[in-house]
Amino acid sequence: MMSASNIHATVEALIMASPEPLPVARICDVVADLTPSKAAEAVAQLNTRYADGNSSFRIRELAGGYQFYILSDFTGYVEELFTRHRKLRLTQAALETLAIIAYKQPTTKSEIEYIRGVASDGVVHTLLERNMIAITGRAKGVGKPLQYGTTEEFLKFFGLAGLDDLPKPAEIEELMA
Amino acid sequence: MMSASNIHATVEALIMASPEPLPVARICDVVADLTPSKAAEAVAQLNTRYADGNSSFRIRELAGGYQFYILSDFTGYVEELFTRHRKLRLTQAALETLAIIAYKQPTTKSEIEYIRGVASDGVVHTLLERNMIAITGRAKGVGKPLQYGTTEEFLKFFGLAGLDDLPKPAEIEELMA
Amino acid sequence: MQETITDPQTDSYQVQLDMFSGPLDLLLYLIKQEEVDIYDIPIARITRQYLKYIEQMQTLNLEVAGEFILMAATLIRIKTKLLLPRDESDPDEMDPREELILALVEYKRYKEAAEHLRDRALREEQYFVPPSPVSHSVVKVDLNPATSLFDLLSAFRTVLATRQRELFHQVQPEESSMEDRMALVLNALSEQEMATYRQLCSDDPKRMIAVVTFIAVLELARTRRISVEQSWPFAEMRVYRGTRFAESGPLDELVDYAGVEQEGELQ
Repeated sequence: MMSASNIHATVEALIMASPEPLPVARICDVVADLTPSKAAEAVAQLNTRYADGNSSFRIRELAGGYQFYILSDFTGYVEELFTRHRKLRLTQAALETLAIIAYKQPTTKSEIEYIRGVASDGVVHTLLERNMIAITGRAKGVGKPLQYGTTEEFLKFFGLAGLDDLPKPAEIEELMA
Repeated sequence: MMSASNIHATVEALIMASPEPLPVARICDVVADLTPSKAAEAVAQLNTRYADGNSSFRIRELAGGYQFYILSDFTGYVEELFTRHRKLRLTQAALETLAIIAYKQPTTKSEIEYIRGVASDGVVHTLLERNMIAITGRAKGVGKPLQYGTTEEFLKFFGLAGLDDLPKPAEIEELMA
Repeated sequence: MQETITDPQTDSYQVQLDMFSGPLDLLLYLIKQEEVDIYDIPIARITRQYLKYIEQMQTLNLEVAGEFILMAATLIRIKTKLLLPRDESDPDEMDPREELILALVEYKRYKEAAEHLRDRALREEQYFVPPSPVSHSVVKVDLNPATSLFDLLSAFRTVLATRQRELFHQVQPEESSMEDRMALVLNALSEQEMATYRQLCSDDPKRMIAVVTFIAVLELARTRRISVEQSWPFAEMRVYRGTRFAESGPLDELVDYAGVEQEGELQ
């Protein structure tokens, strides 16, 4: 027979581990001799403990199950945390374009499109906006098209000390073989 | 100015909300006037409170960040309800190569092959693909070969707080000297 | 020889391959099994055991077998050197085993470090990390790992490969035969005194070429048309003209893939 303190801790662990609101029936399946009313009592006592300790979270009943949630006093901080530090994930199209610019710089949009085989206005624009590439000049020849190259931000993003650190095509083949 | 109790609760909320180990620098970005040492102190006090209240979870340091985890006493119950996606096992070749990179970083492929006595292109490729290692630059000297080092993913996989946390048995200590 | 090698549970070559991550790993296993001192290896005994394993591994993946075979050659070379009378007057003369011992000791350290890492990974599996209680759609957090340099390189390779296929009808060169590779090796040596293994494979980056060239070199060395030197097991292999370099015989008579290990010195 589990002690009351142990039952509380087990109920707490199960609710915390659940990615969805956890139905009380499932808790009772796992913990021997636990009834729904005893489980409810355990949750109430856990919440009292969290309140007494000034914790930032509580357990609530939602959609027929128990779930941890963060008190609204703190959600402002949480939102700030995520908006400030959104990880930059580049799409496949952006990666391809960036790779071509990195290896062929200075290069033009028409060269990029020739290699990729698709129109690339949108993705070049996005890369400019994200400061991964910059306009570096104009090519000679008809129309004097704009030329693009990579930026300091690009190097920083990929952890490169300089463009020389970029693996050479032969090295890429070796790595990927 | 936030009260100490409020700082504790905010730190707790941020760590709990983060789906990845949360670097202390990011906590300090969001909470005004918080220093890394004060954040560490807050985490220590939160853990004391969890222990005093017989809670089933704690906060730990992992890969340079803070993360909640459920005490191993309760993982048995948790696993009855939730199947954890088991981590992929690394082969002996992958482990050896990782060990060499971890203790010698930054290191080159030829150094790895010299120590292992076998070609290691395939295993280096796999480790790069799984984001356990990354290209960190180029070595000086003939051919300027690419250098490799371990990643945050590596620290997470092995449950290490940081590189200082690498196992240091006596025979390996010699390597670090 | 079966009794020393065939473990009923691992009676498959694939498993045997997985057991040893390289020739040094196999040597360490033998040193442990024979209960000998790593700093004073009885080379003759260990070489005998080692060759038994190689025989068992004959049908293995050739690339791996190649490294195991090179080590066999090194062991035989050390064994031969030990049989030669030592120059007592030269205090600097090295123990022929020294390089091998240093390599084994160094490798052993990392093998042990790898064991510690494995333990940490297992311990880490005991931890259960709860999911964030915050709905990710609310905070719009991107759970994917950040883009790495490796992703950039993969993208570059993909775009080039796709485009190349579209732009050119690439004619696949026919796989080189053993005969061609042997002719190429001999040809290279008629123009220069020495060639490295890497140079001999450099005309074609395909993996199979490296394997076929390697066998061609072994075969030519066996018939003394060329001689092979390696300053150290993993150092670059250098190929020179052999004592019977000039003897021209139809190359196809020499070709016998499967026979390389059986007829070679390895018995």
